[in-house]
Amino acid sequence: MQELSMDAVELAVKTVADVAIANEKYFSELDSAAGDADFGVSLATGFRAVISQWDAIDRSSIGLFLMKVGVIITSNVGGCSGPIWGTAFMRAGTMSKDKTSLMLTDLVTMLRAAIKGIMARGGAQLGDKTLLDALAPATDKLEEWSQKDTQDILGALQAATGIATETIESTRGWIAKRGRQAFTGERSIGTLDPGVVAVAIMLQAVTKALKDAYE
Amino acid sequence: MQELSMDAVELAVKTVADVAIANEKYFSELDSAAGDADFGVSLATGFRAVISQWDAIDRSSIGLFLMKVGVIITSNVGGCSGPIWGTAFMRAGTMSKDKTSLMLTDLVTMLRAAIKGIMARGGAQLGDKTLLDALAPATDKLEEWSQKDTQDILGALQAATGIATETIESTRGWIAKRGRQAFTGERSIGTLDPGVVAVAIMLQAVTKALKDAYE
Amino acid sequence: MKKFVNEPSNFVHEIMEGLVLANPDKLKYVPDYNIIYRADMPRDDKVSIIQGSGSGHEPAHIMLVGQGMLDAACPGNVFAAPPMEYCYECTKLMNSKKGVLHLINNYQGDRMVWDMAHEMAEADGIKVGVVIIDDDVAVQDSTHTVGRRGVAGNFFVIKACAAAAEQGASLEELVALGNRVNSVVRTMGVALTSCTPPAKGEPIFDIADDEIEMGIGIHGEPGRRRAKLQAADAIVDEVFQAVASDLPFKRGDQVSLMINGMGGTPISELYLLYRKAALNCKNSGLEVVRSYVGNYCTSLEMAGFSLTLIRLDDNLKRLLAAPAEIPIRVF
Amino acid sequence: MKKFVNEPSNFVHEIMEGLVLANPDKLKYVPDYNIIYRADMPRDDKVSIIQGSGSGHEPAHIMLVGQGMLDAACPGNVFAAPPMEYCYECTKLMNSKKGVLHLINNYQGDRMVWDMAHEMAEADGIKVGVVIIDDDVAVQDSTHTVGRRGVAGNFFVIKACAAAAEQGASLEELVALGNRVNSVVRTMGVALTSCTPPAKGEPIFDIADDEIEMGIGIHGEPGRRRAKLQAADAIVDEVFQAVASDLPFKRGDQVSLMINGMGGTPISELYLLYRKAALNCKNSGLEVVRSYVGNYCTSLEMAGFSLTLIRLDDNLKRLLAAPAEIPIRVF
Ligand SMILES: Nc1ncnc2c1ncn2[C@@H]1O[C@H](COP(=O)(O)OP(=O)(O)O)[C@@H](O)[C@H]1O
Ligand SMILES: Nc1ncnc2c1ncn2[C@@H]1O[C@H](COP(=O)(O)OP(=O)(O)O)[C@@H](O)[C@H]1O
Ligand SMILES: [Mg+2]
Ligand SMILES: [Mg+2]
Ligand SMILES: [Mg+2]
Ligand SMILES: [Mg+2]
Repeated sequence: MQELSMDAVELAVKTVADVAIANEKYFSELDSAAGDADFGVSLATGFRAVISQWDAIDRSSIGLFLMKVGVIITSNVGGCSGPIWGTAFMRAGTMSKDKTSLMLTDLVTMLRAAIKGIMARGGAQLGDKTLLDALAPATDKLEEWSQKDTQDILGALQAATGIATETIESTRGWIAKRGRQAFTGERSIGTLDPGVVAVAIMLQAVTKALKDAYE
Repeated sequence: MQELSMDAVELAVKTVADVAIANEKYFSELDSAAGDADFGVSLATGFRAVISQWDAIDRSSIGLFLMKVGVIITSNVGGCSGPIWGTAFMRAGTMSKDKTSLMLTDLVTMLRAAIKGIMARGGAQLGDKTLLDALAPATDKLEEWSQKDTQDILGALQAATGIATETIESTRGWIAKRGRQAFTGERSIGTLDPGVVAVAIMLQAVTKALKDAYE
Repeated sequence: MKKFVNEPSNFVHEIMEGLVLANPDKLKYVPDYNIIYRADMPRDDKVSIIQGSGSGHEPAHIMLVGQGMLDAACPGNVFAAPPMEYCYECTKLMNSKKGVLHLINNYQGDRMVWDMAHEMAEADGIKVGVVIIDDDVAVQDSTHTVGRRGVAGNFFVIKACAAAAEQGASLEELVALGNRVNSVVRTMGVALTSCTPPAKGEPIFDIADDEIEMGIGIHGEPGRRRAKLQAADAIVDEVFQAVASDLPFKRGDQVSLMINGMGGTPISELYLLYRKAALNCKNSGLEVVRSYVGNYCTSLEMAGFSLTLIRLDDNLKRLLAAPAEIPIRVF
Repeated sequence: MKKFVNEPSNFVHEIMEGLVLANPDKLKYVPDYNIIYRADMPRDDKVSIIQGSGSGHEPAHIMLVGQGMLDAACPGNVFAAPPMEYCYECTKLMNSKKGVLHLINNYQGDRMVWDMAHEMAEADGIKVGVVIIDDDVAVQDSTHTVGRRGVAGNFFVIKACAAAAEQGASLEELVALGNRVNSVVRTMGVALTSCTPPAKGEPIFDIADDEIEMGIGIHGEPGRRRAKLQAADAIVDEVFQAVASDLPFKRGDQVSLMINGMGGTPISELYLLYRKAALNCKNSGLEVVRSYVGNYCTSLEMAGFSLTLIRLDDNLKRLLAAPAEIPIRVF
């Protein structure tokens, strides 16, 4: 598979939403280890709003579709997650405004823009133990694959998922420097970052859904 | 033993005080089954005050001694217990104002006066599941013995203790009609009345103390 | 025991010390008799109004001492009426030519100690008036028992009598007013948890995670029955029904509605409960002209609430709206 | 979960409904954006003052809307900053020629949503001023993190700015004032228990019967360390020391002292804690000219307290004493 169609993007977003909604309790649970136990509720609220407006979302381009998803999230979710996830979708959308299909290189450009947007919005750096620490290495991996001749999106996603999944445990020993968990200082060491876990699980689910549909 | 001296009365009151103080937790525990868990604290507070003023209490007659004990309790204890126990000691004291020793018949007169005083103060009847339901049958038993020729105070006390002890369990199935437990209505059925238990344990202890000292 | 306490036997004294430290100009304190009183009272042109029940119901009654409310309070230990002597000394301290009004919550212990103090004060030539407060509909009244308890409705009796007293009412008028207020106020309470008296160190009763106590008093004594935990609205419905049908309150009545917290329930939940109670008032044709949401009469740190309705007339509305200033305040 | 709730997702809405039902003349409510606002605002001759953080801190912030305090509040879900749109709509609704002041508690989420709303409102031509509140000394500040949290000290920033706004201060003056108040206020909190967000249905953290959390925030997030439960006075000593040494407060300073309850601690215990804190002030040569004891900024039903000190000058004393009227009231 060398291109993602509008349908494929829809499937990916829908899968992300399903993961958020299905894991509401679990993600809040993770956030109660050193945070304030609302991450699951926030994500689920946002993606429930997306689903409830699903059919009405503009599909004239992938970018417009993603931007609208970002707006819905920003409008309905507070905490850190609303601005961060909203910004991410909006920035990714901006980079694909007039596209109706995506190559692997497009995907990389979009994710780079999302990462930059998140950093600008929330001031986090890599290593602060946030979802960036899953998203950034996964994007690196996609970029690596985009430089191959095959342009194999599913293969690249598979590889990105693997690296993101590894960050769940590899960031456990870090100290949180952003979000509510940062206030506990050293006590955040040894806990999983809920954002990292969410990104990894979403990547796993999206890869599987695309494989099931297109392979 | 046919007479109680001032020393014996002192020993009896001291023993009652010791029981109240030693059972502070237990008596409050009993009061938490259907009441407000303060009976032990109230009694212990009162008798601790008595003990702390012990040496200064007027001993020119048994009656004056008991009246002063009643005043100390009334001044230091609230709830139902302050007025009830204070009234009881004061009334018993009034009936023995100029006595320096007590016959069994004196004891009966004093206890009858105490019972009447408690009833006037708190409006309880026999059968309301209060300490009266231990005190009244015990007094009846003393009266029975006072009509014998022997005038055996220790024997009479022994018998009164026996009957009071039986009331602990025999009143368990009753419904409380006075004191905080009365508000729970039917739910007081099956619980022990703290006042009944206290009277019985105190009678046991007083009888033993007098036996140990004078037999 | 998860509480902020030092030596449990100092609990009540330390609270009173904190209270006077926080209100150095307005309140005075007599440690020997647990008396908190207004620094500017007594005055011979105003009836003095005093109260003393067990502690553990804060802000009732010591934190209700102030202009337009109580002139003095003399609490006993946690959940125990004060010793008679405290009541007597408090009456003497607040003696006024116009008289002293005893507002007594209807409990055996309170009744007895205030009775005794009353007798002694009258023997001293002090004019004493008495109002007994018994607003709790959870208790089945009978001629034989001591009758209904006085609970959160107490606030309205104090407020109305104190406002009238500031306006110069006589002792006889205040007794009549207090009795009238008491006759139109009804309350019932519910607990989610027990409370822990410091001297006991453990909860008074055990209760499962899915159980509540319906019809509780304010001393941690169990209620009239144990029930299953339900949605908040369903709990309000049951309590509202019991309270509203007791007077009974009638379509067209003007009322005040109070949701009183038991000490451990946050004000967020109290407003959530208020919402359903206010809707029920609307549906029953009761017009709420003044609302009260907060902790007025508590059971230590118990999680729970009580619902109070009081039927108002123009005079009562005026008295409830009169200015007052007490230690519990926001600013 | 032992709480008075219906459907957890309706928790915040039902509280707001209760609040406007209890204050029908004074407050209005926009359900779509969780906005509670003064019925008599905005006015072009007064800067509007608004705030919106997570819910679960009641009475902060919705119950602080009223004359002399906030003009509007737009809370998010429990412990989650409101969506950007709520902040933007609230700013537009309270638009005044003199400008709109955003009082923002220093949390990542709050900062981001208010930043975004600020940008959008300014694009619409609305004049916006910003004050960030960060009074919590329990958080070790660093240039890299978002910094200290805004906790109970928030009350003093609102009160001072709102009093000045009623007196006609300009937006620029209010920003300067708010920053100055924030610079002299310090807080630290302690928890005996965790709290239970309705949507989670379970306590956020487990804590043993003989443990406390020192240096907590107001979102049930763990504190800076777990400690053994001690006598109340010893706990006050540790908290007082951390707060007083931070500004630092100095011998001769005039201060206000606040003991703020976390939602589940009864006012009796708060006064017991106040007692020791006031004695410590005396010993340290700090003169307490105004005291605050009660629930100002809570964590749902958490048992705990925070201690706040603020250094006063004549202007601040005047502003704190200015009249104000909000839903949380006694009478
Ligand atoms: N500044 C930030 N930049 C990127 N991600 C962040 C930032 N702050 C928090 N996060 C991510 O968001 C997650 C927490 O989100 P959420 O619980 O909604 O926010 P809050 O901490 O305000 O309660 C964290 O696990 C982390 O991965
Ligand atoms: N009116 C009464 N007359 C006699 N005894 C009483 C009366 N009321 C209560 N008691 C006794 O006192 C005991 C409870 O005392 P206490 O706990 O001090 O009072 P309260 O019920 O006010 O908390 C009861 O167990 C009962 O035996
Ligand atoms: Mg969170
Ligand atoms: Mg009792
Ligand atoms: Mg009692
Ligand atoms: Mg949050």
